[in-house]
Amino acid sequence: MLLGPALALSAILFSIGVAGVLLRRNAIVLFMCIELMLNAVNLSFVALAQVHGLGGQIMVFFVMTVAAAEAAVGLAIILAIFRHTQSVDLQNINVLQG
Amino acid sequence: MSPELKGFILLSILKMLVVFTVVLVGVALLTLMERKVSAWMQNRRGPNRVGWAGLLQPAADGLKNIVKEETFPAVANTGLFLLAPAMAFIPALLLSGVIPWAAPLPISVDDFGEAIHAGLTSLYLEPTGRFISWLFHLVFGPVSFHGVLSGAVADLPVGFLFILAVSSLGVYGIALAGWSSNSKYALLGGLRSSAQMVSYEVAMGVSLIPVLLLSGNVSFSEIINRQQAGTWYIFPLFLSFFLYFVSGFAETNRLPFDLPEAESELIAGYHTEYSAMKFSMFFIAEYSNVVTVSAVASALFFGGWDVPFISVDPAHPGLLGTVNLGLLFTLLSALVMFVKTMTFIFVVMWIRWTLPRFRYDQLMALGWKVMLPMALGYVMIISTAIYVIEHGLGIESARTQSWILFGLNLILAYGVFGLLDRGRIVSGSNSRTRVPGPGPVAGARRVA
Amino acid sequence: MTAAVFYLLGASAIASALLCITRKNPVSSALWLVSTMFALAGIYVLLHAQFIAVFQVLVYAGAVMVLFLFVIMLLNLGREASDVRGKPAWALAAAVMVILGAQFFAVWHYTPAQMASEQHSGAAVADPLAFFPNNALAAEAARPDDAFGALSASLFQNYLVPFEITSVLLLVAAIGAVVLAKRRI
Amino acid sequence: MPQHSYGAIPWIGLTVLLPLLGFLVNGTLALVRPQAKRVVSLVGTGVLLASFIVAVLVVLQLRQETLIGPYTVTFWHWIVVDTLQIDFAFALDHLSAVMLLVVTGVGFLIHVFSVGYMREDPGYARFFAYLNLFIVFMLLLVLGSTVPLMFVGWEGVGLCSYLLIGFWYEEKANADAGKKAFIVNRIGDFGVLLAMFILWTSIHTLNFAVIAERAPTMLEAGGPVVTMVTLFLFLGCVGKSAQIPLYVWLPDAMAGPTPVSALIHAATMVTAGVYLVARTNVLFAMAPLSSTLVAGIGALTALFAATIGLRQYDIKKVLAYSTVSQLGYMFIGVGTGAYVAGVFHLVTHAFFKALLFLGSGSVIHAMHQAYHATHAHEDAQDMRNMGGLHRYMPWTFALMTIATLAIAGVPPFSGFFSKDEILAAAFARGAEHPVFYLFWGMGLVGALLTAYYMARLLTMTFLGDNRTGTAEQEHLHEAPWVMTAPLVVLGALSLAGGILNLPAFVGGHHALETWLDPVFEPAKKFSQLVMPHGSTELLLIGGAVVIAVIGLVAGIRGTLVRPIVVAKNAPAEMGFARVLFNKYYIDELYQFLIVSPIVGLSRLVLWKGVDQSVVDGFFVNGSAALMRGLGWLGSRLQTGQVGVYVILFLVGVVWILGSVLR
Repeated sequence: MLLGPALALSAILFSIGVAGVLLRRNAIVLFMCIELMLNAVNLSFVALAQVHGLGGQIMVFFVMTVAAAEAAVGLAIILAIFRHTQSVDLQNINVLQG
Repeated sequence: MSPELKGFILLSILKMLVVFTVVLVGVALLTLMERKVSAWMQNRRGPNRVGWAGLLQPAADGLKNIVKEETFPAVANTGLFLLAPAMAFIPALLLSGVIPWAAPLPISVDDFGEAIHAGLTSLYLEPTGRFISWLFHLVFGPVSFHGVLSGAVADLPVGFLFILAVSSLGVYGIALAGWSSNSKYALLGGLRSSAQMVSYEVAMGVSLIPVLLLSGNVSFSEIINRQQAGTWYIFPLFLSFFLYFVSGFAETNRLPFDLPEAESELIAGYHTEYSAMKFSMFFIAEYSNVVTVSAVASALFFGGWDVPFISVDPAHPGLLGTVNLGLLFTLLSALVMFVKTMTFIFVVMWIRWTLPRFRYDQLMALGWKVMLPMALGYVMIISTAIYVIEHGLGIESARTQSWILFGLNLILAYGVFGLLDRGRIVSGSNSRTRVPGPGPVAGARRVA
Repeated sequence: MTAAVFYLLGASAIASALLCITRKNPVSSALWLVSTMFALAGIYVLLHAQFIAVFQVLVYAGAVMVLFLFVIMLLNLGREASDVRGKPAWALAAAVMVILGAQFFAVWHYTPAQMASEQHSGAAVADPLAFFPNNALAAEAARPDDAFGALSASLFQNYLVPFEITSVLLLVAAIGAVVLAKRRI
Repeated sequence: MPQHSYGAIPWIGLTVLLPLLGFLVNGTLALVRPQAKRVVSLVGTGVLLASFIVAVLVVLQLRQETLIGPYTVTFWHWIVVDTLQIDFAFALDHLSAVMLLVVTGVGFLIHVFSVGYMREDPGYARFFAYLNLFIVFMLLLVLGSTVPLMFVGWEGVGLCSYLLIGFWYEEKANADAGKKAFIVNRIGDFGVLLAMFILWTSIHTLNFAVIAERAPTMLEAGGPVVTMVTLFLFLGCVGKSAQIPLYVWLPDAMAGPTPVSALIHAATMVTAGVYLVARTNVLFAMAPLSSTLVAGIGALTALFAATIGLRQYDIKKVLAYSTVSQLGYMFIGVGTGAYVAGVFHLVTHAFFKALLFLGSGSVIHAMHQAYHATHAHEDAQDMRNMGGLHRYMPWTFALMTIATLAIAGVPPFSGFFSKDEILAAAFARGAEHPVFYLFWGMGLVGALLTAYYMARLLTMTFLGDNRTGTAEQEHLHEAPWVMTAPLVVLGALSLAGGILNLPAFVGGHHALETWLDPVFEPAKKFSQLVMPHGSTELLLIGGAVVIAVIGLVAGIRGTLVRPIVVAKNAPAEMGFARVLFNKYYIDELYQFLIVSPIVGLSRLVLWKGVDQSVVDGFFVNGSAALMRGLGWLGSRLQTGQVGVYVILFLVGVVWILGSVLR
């Protein structure tokens, strides 16, 4: 079963992902931290699927798909930004300043 | 730990030892075979100095690689530089663990110590047998196994999906090797390989969907059983096989898709900076991948260990008869599997020494604009055809279904090859010079 | 034994994740993330989700992370100064981790038994598995030989529309990525 | 039991389908090949002829049937909501049969006339498309088995009326006249809708037959509900049939081509109101107050419009006011309870008024061609420019004379019988309610005026000396046969239309009354009308005839004695004549009382006040200003640094999670 430990692990991994987002300035690493968080969520889905039925596992499929789409588009954006600024450092990406 | 579980673990370890030994030794011998085949094709003799007909050449090469000096590039990322060969090597070998190399063997043993004792006694090794039996008991305690032993090290329920998943990891080794070497050539090789393998992985995965559709399962044992009951899938899914095999070339970085290595452009691509045993680990990985691709092709499309015309299922009698599973049959089936796999390995080598290398943009265009759409279209056609045959025509027999699909495949293959070829290869490479026409202009247009 | 393997994999996942966010080299970070994903794939197998495990390896490790690695290599990152922020950021990250972790641990108390009894208006439920309506499917999923069938049936019947929408999303993402990467913006 | 076959009755849908087909063909041609006039003429008139033949067959079959009550032909379920189920169905009874014949028959004749009249018009195909469409809607109105379906026809004819009034839309006056007709009619339609709603809530049906069945039992006779329903229905009739106070659109509607005036604004559409009252006769019979109001409005309109007609110079305007006046007579009839008389007058009026309009059309055609030949820009419709036309157009003159005698009520022409019956009925009702004597008196005066202005029209147009101009005289001639032939047919009908319902004293036996009896049977339970007999009857008839003759003679003499000045030199009218010439300044009054206040209110309060200052100023610009202010505040948070956003986001997440978890 391992439901409780799996959820705990998921919580820890998610927190680590969040911490990573706060800690890094590299846009690509930031993306990876987001992937880590998504993985953590997937883990809780799979863990709960044991109790609640296959819906959880199906949801993981969808999360994976969305993650793949997000990675593709996100990385393409980063490539485009890199062409502009020759950097993927978030501190150099602030044209959205209000 | 129950005796049954212990027996399972023990037998699995045995299988592992056998399979990995055979694969590693086989891979070593494949280097020799490659050189022999190339020599044969170029009308040479090939290696013939070490051992009889050069049979010990691989051993000599291995020895040389082990004792050679390990070189490190000056500003390489050391950790990743060391990690890369292992990351190429491990997934490649991991794959051989899930392929069914032989027919499943029914075993019913209550005590392995006793069984070994009995076996050795029959060979007149009475004291040795008793000693081994005693040792066995001392180490393992009671060990037993009742049931059918799979021909694979691990017969996973996820089957060839595991192959797809793990083979996609091979790219890490190559990409890391390219990046960590801190060399332009290596980096280019690494970049090329990661793009190429990710691209062709898609086509490969999609090309295997028709197999899944037809067998209704992904596990190797079930797919082989279906092929025994019906026909080998090469007949109903011929185009699928073609697509898979072409993608396989790209996945293993073999010619005509060996852009990541590309001696003449990138020196040796990602492993330019590698020497000695680390270099040979990349080599082993590559040959091991060739073995895997060939074995998977024979398992999915040529019935795996299935001996032609002989059936193990009384419900579907073979042309030459029906046999019971047993040690003899298992050995026979292993031989058959070996022959099939070797045939494909030979084809791989044959093609290497026949076709020239693609240009990189051609390679990507082929992957995304030809292979993938073709595979997707094929999935749609086959699924529609299966639905029509099963629900529209109401045909239940697997054999009849297969032959109808075979007919469909013939038509499709004619169209596809006609389209791909455009009068270049199938109709003969010299056909363009023989085009009847008013002059060179018309001929040029035809070539374009 | 399952529990032991789980804790081993879990520890490896946490360690890899921590290394992932602290390594200054993006390539190392990516590889540690791959390691985390492998550990998670192992955990999925333990949680009776073999297919999710395979797809985890196939999609995340085999495709998404390769893409990350590819981009990192293409931009030739990681050869310059570290991108890890300074001390205040560390403190902040640690604080957020602790707070969020604490909050999630509060959620962790929602065991199946507690959830079942809450849904059942307070009465204690002996076997939570018997209570949940989709229990039959869960049992189906636990049987390794037919897991694929049950999963696909669910995916292509109950979740057909989301599935199709996801495919459209993928198509849009593919086109978007091509357009973004191709043009000079 | 052998299945009873209803002969041609089930084919009744063809009468609508054929004109619809004609509309589609002609409409397509109008868009694709407007110059294909031959095809358009054949299709446009052919479908009407076919429709008329089908109608005749249907009515012949109806004569043989014995069943009382409408024959319903259902095509499909149209609106189905809960218990409300409205079928797309046609109901054929004796009343709708009469209307069916009138619409298709007179319609056919007018179509034929239009072939000649509109020959030179570039919008020829469009014109016939509209005419065919009008017939479709008119038949829907007549045959619809339910109020909503009838209302579709009701609105449809309004639409066609709008399209045809503004047929020559290049001139603003014509387009304005169309809009005026449309808008004024909306007021009446509003009444019909309200009546429909009340009917549904009170007796849960909108089917005419079921209404007639249920109303006597489910509604209180003379009660508020039935009075309200009938008043609202009558509001619709007032709009559609141009009664006081909503008559103003009809004279303006003369801006359309003359065949349109004949078909829509004289013979068919404007009588829809009379038809509606007759159709819902049970309801009106149950509401004496409403009936009295109907008769009163009718009488007032009959007299009022006739006075205006006295001093008009535009030949079509005279006929327009005459139509308003005659419609008033019909309402006196149906308001009095003499439904048969009302419908009878409707039919005869369709004949002679169509004839009058078409004859005037013929005259205008000739005048127009004469002016066109000499490139003069005079008014071809002004009677002051005519005179002595009997020399050039003897056929038209003869037929117009018949029509004038018919409308004036001279025996044995058709108008005599119908108008006389209405007046007799009003007189008879006077025994119950003395106010009906007043209506009778007004009708009588109206009849005198009618005879006068019709004689004036005839005299000014055809007698005396010609005032068109010396150069133009030689271009004046009779219209082609395609225009004259329908006139001859209509002339015959105007002459002999009376035999439809010949009274007993001349040897008839009230054929129409017998025919319509099943329809009006239920109404008789509520208001029995005892018609005068013997000497009273003869006295009334004699009086009416004398009045008509006096009016005619006075009209001819009064017009002949005074010299008439050509329109462009005419002096301004003086005294009361000026009031009449300007139609009692009613349009100006409406402009002053209704239109200007609404325009002023809209302009000053709604536009400048509400829209510009409140909506635009406060809500739109104000909210924009508010958002700009808030946005300025919010933009301080936009550092452009992702890290800052992440921190803010996380603070939010932690906060929300904390608040959820407690």
